[in-house]
Amino acid sequence: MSQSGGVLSDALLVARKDLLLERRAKIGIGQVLPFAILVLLLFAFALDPDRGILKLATPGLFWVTVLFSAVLTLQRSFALEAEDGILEALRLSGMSPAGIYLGKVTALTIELLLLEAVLVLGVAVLYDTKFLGIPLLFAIALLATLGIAGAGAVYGALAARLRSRETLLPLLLLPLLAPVLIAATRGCEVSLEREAMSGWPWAALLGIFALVYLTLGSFLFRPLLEDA
Amino acid sequence: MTTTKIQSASTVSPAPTGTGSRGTKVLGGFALVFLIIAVVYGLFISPPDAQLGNTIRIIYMHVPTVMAAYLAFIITAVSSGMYLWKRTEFWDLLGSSGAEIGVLFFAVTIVDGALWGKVTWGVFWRWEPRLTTSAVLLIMYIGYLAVRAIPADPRTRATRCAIIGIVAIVNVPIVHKAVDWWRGLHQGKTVLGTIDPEMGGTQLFAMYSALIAGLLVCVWLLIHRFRAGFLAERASDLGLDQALEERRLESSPATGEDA
Amino acid sequence: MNSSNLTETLCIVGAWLVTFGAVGAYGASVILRGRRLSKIVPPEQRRWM
Amino acid sequence: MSAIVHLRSAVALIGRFPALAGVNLDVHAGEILLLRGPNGAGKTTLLGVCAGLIGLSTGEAVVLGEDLTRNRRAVRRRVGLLGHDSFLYQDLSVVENLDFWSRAAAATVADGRAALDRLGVASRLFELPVHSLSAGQRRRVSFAAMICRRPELWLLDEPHAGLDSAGRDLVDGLMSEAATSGATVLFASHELDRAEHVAHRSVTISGGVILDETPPSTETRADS
Repeated sequence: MSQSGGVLSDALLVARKDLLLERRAKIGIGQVLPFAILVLLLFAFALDPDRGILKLATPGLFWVTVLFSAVLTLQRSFALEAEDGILEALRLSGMSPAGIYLGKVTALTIELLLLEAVLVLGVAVLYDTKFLGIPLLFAIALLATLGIAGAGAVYGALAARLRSRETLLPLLLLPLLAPVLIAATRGCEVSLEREAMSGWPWAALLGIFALVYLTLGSFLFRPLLEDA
Repeated sequence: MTTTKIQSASTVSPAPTGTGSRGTKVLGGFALVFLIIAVVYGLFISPPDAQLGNTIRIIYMHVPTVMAAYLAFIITAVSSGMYLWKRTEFWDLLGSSGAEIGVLFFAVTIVDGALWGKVTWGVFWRWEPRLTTSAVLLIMYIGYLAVRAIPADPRTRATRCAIIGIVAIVNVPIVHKAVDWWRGLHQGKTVLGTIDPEMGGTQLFAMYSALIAGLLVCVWLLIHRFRAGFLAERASDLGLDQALEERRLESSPATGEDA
Repeated sequence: MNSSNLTETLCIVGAWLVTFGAVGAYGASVILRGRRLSKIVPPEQRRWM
Repeated sequence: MSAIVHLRSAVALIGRFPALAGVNLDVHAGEILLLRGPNGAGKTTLLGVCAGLIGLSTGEAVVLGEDLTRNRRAVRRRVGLLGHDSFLYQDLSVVENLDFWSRAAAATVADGRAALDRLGVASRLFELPVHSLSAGQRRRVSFAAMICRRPELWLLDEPHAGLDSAGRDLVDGLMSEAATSGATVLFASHELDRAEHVAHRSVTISGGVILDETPPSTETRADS
């Protein structure tokens, strides 16, 4: 019998499985996405669009919406792993914990990026936003999403088996992601040409966050899977 | 050699009736001395600051509490790492004690900061980077305590907490940097949270004695909290031997199970 | 002028009171908890690691 | 020859509850051992300990030559556990589950398909999501996901539960076949008539301890 295929192939396997699950169950498209669009609409009600506040606040509102949607996506993604003894089965499978972690992160990143793509269209239509600096916008979205998924997978897995996971996950995760929110929002303001300053330092900062969280998560997922 | 041995044995032999010990009493005594010095110099003897005026007297409380909080959080982080490596109750208890005391001091820091803001800016809260940083970090550690409070198998609970302890401390510099740059990279340095090098002699004396007092109190609290936590664990272990006995007894009448 | 002085004094005294009060109350609660638990736990297990 | 499962004074806590309160047990290579006992006796915990999922708080545990008190992970890839839970993703289809779990266990997709065949899962069910299967069909799929790993030690918790009589016969056949081909089987069951027929030996667990460990020389049933 061959030994385990290594971290990368385990990650690939888990990521493909997660995307397949999303294709079968369609929770992201059917529930999280409508929720995210609803939040955008509610922001528009709350902040009177006539006075231009909405326009000024668009990047922040966008990323807050992404964060809320990410919490829902994470909850769903790890609730699946906590049901039917799946966590035990994953431990028994002999897959490397870092591989499982990176696989979950990959799938989450792809799902969230797709959600963001739709949301960007929503923002463009609903808030009448003009997009400039597309490469920067794309880099920021990718790196911020990696950071959100990287930190989120750690806490999502940690909260999955707790009875109070619905309240605990946002409490743990959102303060952790405050810097990502700040950097992504400021970076987007730049790419929407609201600011004269170049936005690439913000993208670099987001890259550092993502790297830190992904490294931590790869190491912490073993004790997390074993004992938490 | 032998006399010290006997002495230490005699001090240990009666079981403690609380979390205090000779060590904590000495430590507490030192803390008290520095606290008194801090009160006398900080509130009465030292003059108002040239720039800050009398509000420097709030800084005398603000800086020691934030330092104590950081000390406690660093202890939590180190203990969390050590727990994941050694898996001993010691590191788990030390880590959770640190988080609780850190939250206490951090909450006090924020209140002091808001009071300073009321005098200086006329409002309790301004969206000032350091205040916001502190609030976010405080909530992060409140999350730690929330997880800690969930009843669970001791090993499970300890692992969860250790993971949060590590992730949280790594996030402390990240949050600091991000918030510093939040309002653009050219935000002036805030006075709050730094010791002005141009302080006068009695001001420095008040500041340093308050700082030492704060750190001593923090360590003193940590020892007591650790011991209280240790006692709580023993108290919940109490039933364990009995439970083992009862568990074994379950089998004796039920040898002839049929179904 | 007078009211701003009053605010300043109140805030300074408040800061010291909050600090000492919160830390003191917490310390007292920990010590009391320790004493209460000490009565439950058998003496041979009341060793500090 | 050394035992495949070797437990001495094994105590395992679930939370603070001693689910195992000092278990002594030896299971030998090629043996089919029936674990009997009332609900809550510790059968499931014992199987979890042998699978390397649940740690001991005190005592010795050596499974497949691995000391579980030192390293619980090494043994996992070599055992197959059939638990109360299905170990299947409810929203994925039967083949999608088998493909995933066989590859996760470093087996091939073909191993998974072969296992489905072996368990008599009809190919018309292959594309159905697991949640739409009946309990018995799901049990067969779980069983297939277990045997596609080619485990050296089978740990089965109520393998007959939820199956029709054809399914039960199939399970009995699989266990016997596994034992003759060198694997070892430890299973818990309430269906004593059927189970004692297939088992080489049985022990009773109650209150977290093994009551009547009979020497391995005596074949089949010891008492009752």
